[in-house]
Amino acid sequence: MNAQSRTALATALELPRGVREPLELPAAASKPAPARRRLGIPAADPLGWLLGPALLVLVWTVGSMTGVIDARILPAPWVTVSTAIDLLREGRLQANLLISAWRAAQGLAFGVAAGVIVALIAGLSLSGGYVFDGLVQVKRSIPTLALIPLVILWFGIGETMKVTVIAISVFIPIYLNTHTALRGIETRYVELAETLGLSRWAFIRQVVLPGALPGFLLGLRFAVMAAWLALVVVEQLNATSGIGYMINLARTYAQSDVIVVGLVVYALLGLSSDLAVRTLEARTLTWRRTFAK
Amino acid sequence: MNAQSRTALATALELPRGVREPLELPAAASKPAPARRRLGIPAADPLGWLLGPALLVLVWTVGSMTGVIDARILPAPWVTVSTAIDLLREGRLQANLLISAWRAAQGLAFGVAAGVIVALIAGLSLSGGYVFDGLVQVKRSIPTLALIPLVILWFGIGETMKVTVIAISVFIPIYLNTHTALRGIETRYVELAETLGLSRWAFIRQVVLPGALPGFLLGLRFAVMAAWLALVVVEQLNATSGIGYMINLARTYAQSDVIVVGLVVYALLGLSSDLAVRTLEARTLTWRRTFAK
Amino acid sequence: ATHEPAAKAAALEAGQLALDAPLPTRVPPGVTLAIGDPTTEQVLKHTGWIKDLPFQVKWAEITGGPAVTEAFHAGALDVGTVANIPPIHAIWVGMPVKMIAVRFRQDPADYPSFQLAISPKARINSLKDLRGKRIAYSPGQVQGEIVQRVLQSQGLTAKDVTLIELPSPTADVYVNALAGGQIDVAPIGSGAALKRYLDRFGTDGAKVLKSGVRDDFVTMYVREETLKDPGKAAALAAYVKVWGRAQAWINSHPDEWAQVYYVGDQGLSPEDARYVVQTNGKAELPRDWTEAIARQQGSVDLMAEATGRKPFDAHRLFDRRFETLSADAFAEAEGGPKLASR
Amino acid sequence: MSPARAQPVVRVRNLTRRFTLKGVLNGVDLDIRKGEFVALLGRSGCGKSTLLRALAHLDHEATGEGEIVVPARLSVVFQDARLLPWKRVLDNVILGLDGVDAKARGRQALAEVELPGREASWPYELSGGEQQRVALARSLVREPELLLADEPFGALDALTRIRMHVLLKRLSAVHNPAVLLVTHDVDEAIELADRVVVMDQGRIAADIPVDLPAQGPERSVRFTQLRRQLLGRLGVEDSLAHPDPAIA
Amino acid sequence: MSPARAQPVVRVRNLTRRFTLKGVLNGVDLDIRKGEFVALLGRSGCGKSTLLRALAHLDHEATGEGEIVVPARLSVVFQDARLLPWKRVLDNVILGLDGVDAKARGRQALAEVELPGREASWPYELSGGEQQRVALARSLVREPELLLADEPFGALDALTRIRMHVLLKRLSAVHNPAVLLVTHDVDEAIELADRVVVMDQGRIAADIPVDLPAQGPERSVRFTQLRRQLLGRLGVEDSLAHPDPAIA
Ligand SMILES: Nc1ncnc2c1ncn2[C@@H]1O[C@H](COP(=O)(O)OP(=O)(O)OP(=O)(O)O)[C@@H](O)[C@H]1O
Ligand SMILES: Nc1ncnc2c1ncn2[C@@H]1O[C@H](COP(=O)(O)OP(=O)(O)OP(=O)(O)O)[C@@H](O)[C@H]1O
Ligand SMILES: [Mg+2]
Ligand SMILES: [Mg+2]
Repeated sequence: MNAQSRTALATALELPRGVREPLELPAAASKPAPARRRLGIPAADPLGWLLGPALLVLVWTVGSMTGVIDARILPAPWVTVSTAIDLLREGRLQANLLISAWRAAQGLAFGVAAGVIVALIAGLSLSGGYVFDGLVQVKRSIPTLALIPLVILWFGIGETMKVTVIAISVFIPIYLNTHTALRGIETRYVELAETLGLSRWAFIRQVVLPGALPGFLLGLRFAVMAAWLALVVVEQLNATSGIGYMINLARTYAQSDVIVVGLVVYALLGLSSDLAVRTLEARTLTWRRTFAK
Repeated sequence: MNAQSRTALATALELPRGVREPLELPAAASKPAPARRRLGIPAADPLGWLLGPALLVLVWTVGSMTGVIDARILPAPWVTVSTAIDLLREGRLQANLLISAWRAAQGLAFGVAAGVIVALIAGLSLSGGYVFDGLVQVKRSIPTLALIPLVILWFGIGETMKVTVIAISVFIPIYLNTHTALRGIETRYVELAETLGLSRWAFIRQVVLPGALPGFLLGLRFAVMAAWLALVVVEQLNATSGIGYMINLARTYAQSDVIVVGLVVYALLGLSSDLAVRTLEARTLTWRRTFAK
Repeated sequence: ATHEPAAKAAALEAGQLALDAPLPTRVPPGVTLAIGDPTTEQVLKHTGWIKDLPFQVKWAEITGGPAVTEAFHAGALDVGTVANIPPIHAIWVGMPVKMIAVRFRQDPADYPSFQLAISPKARINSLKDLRGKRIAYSPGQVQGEIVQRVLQSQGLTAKDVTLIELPSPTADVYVNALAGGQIDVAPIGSGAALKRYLDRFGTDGAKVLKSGVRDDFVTMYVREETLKDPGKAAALAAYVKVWGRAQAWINSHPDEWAQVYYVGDQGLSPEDARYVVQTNGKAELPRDWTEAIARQQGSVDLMAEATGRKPFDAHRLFDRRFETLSADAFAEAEGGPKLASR
Repeated sequence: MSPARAQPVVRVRNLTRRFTLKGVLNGVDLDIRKGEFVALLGRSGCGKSTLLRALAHLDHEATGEGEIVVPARLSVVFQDARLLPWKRVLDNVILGLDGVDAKARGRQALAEVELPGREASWPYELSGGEQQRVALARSLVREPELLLADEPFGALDALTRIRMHVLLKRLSAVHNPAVLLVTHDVDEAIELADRVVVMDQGRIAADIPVDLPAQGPERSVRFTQLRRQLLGRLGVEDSLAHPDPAIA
Repeated sequence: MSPARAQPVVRVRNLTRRFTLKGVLNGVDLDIRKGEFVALLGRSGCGKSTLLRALAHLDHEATGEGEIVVPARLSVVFQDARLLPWKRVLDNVILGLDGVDAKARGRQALAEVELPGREASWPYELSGGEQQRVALARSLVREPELLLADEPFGALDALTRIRMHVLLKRLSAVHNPAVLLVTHDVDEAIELADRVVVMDQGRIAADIPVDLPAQGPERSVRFTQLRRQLLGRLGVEDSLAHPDPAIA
């Protein structure tokens, strides 16, 4: 008699392994083999990713309490909280956040639109690819900081400049991910579209955009973060407000408590906007059957 | 009689459309319909992407010659070339480049290795995902500049610190792209691996890594650029050499000609390292049948 | 060797040197200082004096207040060289520091560190025209203090002009913002950048005005923690003397200095280099810090008002045990003892 | 089913195709008239799909030459069902169709392939045979002048297959398209086609008109003859031809 | 081919599976003994693949219950060929095998499915039937105790199909695995199997042993009987059962 593997499946097949089967089969049970190894992983707990940040906060707290972490460099969590409360009470935090969020949103909107359009042009036509692809590489290999003087010249030092710089930072990951994703659409589907006589526009709408969506969404995750991070750069320039300005100012004055509040706010912003994109991902990519959703 | 489409195919089917057919079919030729529209695009000229940068140089040259571009702000190409020659003759450019390249290469190596390993841990196990995924999000939402004080604290102000900062910048895109790609591997293949009884290690080597390769390679394109760009930041800190240091120094003295040489070098570095990754891509992804290779 | 903040601090308790104890004169073997002072480093290397230092040095290319503060925090740096503002901020963020050397300029009115660059598009002919103009302002940097003092000198307040917050880690930002007419006035360091600005945009009407504000205060400062280490304290005493000699050498070798540092190390053209050295003027090391303390008190009060911090007595910023060390070495090298204080 | 004796709508002359070194088509000549139903038989890997792809102008990868004339409105049922995974079933069927009645037509086509009510399913929710039928519906709904079908019934059970045969015959009679059907089922070929073409060595090795009497015992005799002839062409000897010795 | 009268190696009791709302398996009971060859017939979409996936512990998406006992060393031929696109043919075949002789065994398996010399091809360079045969080779090379095959011959021409039947029979005789073969070809089922099982309404609707006499005219008579019986179970009436009226 061969090695046997047995599983009795409860209503939810994702029940943890090792649950006792309701039915017993004496003869077969005498030599039960381990259940076939599952290489795919079960659906993740939607809040599971909070574990990492929670651990981080724990380490921070314990480190601060035991003095392992030097409070002058990294103020303790409770100091951070009380600083944050002070800032909130003064109204500075909210005001800065609101202004920054508005800048980021505008830059994001323009950057995403431009990124997708240019990716389509460069991805769907040979000549578009020739013109734009190299240019984008040139652009993205030049440090933004070094571009600031030129940007100031062309776009001034007002809001336009700030939104433009954010949009440029957003553009790159959107372009690159969308472009790569759409060039990676399987030939099978392109052939199908050809035989169905799809117009170019229908092809873009029905095949290219949905097919490139996973790549675009990954680009969006980078882009959202890029928008927030660009604030730190642009809010050095002719700004008297904004979360980036707050951090910069605190840095010049070496106010580590304010800096840490800024960083925590950044972390929260990053986590929540990333969560938003991932939720969008889960909603729009229901058709995908992949290793782990 | 219906509309007819005719094509006569020369040895290379990629011949431009509109080439005259060798054979004539009088009756059918009376009402020739346009050849079926090809939605996929033919293989691109491997040097085609040079067109965009070439156009850029052209605009720059013409703009400088006609005075549309203010030479005081953006020096003319020939000035840039002669400055570059001077810098080369003095040996400054090569020396700086070499040092920077060594830093970038080390950072890249560590960052890529860490990115892939953590992506595997977080992607292939639930608990790994819980621990790392949120942490990486936190990390990537915090501005590198704001992290510098902590990095200095932990890694000093020497080379270790510089390589670490570069590695951290490299880590993020490698992690995120690899992680997303491997979670996006089609269930079909995971199931196949399960029924073949692949060990976890064989599963990683035979299914996960090659399946996630396209995503990893896109991550690598970001990572290589991130390594170069991080130089500008780290070479502000206790550096007396390097291409980033050279640009920073020139900015202090407002030497726009040297700055532009630096930016051109950056563009060339960016283009050539991106080209290297793409060549790698073309070599390793021969098995892919996609919209455009 | 200086990378062990907490542990070292504890270990020091035992053999610590009191902050008012006389400075030890002998440097024990094995002492290392991490020094962020690139110019002196160049002089010492060029002259070979570097071999005579009675201690080990780890040179660091770290300049500017925030970077030095960060490196101090990390215990990665012992000596910082900055303008007078960063030590004040250090006190405010709870990091006690002391200045161990002070440098002024001879004829500060003729050789200002910073001057006010005027945009070609701004109709400004003298400081009297500043009212209502857009002025680049970088809080926390010495450029910010200069702007405030200029306004003060003209009887203006921040409300009478438009202060545009624009930090200038590098000169090109201000130059381009001025050229593009985004701002009307910006303090730019005298030297290559300013020369370049005038060369390029002078024909369009770009000008430079002297600020009339003294901005020649350069200081060397250290953490009190460093001073409590007897070995390091002794090394510091030795270093400020060498530093004084180096300042004198720069004063007396302008052409050589231009060649060695600005051409050789910083990559300027010989012409630019000579210009920079010329506009830098001559250093002067005061043998008496009373004036320096008074000026520093003014800065403390001004910054306290600007940032809402508590003012403090500027005396606590100075370690007067070092007061004469550098100045005497300087004077000796300059050729005989001459009293430099006024 | 009665092919008009008109100009052929499909005209292939001396078609050659090769992949890198390997020649797959070595001079194929083929005519199909309007309304004519041609079945294409051949060994696995003999080049049937390659020929279909050439007719549909899809062989961007191969090199070769020859003359191809096909109607502009052609429709392909691929050997794999090739549904867009990101479109629900109905949207896959009406892909690229416009007009107000597209949805209604799509729904009807789905009903005809016996998948009523599956409009909102995702492709991954379908069984293999169901996917194949959606692909069939997608081709039929656009009423092509030329239908190129690459084993469209391969994954269907006997009953469903018969129903699909009936459907295809009915639609052919209405819209009168030229049809080129690749199949491995000799009986299916004889049952459906006006002409059966056998490929071998990259050429058309046999071109056999299906001249079945309408009814009666003669029909059955001719059917058996034809099957034997075709199986012979495919290399299957009589003794192997059918597991059922009654037929051999 | 002679099933040992031993303990069944596959034991399924009261297996139910549903997708969201739709019940697909409604209480399947099935035993397969060591060395027994069982063919599974059923309408398109009746749940054959679902049953196979349940046996292979692959139905992570469905919900349901019931008891399943299968040997640990099982091997699946999926309905789609499911070759890893990034592995060349030989590497696909020997995927997960180790040992020095893996390559040699893989090469031999490829030769057996009539694809000698295609070791270094990429999957996309294969025709539909060639891909299917590579998948078959991949399953056979690991000599499983239970072979689950989901229409493994669907894309093969008559001759190749017959050769594959011979191969499968030969290998079965040597290694004596339990086999569950999904097919739509009733003749194939009778020809290969010891027992034919028909699914309907999510249950085993018929379980018919194939008791063909070894040779002679009785064999042919029984064959025809069995075919008629099975087709009847599948809903195909006699008059429709075969396009060739000689058989009906
Ligand atoms: N892209 C390709 N590159 C190289 N060889 C190819 C390619 N596509 C097909 N071939 C080869 O060309 C031959 C013909 O393939 P084709 O798909 O036309 O066969 P087929 O007659 O459709 O077979 P089947 O009935 O198995 O589907 C096969 O031997 C196949 O391996
Ligand atoms: N993931 C799924 N979600 C929802 N319904 C599904 C899913 N997979 C299969 N089904 C449905 O379950 C039923 C049985 O599917 P299954 O694949 O088992 O059929 P089958 O018998 O293999 O058919 P075929 O012969 O056409 O391959 C079908 O109606 C199918 O639409
Ligand atoms: Mg084929
Ligand atoms: Mg199935």
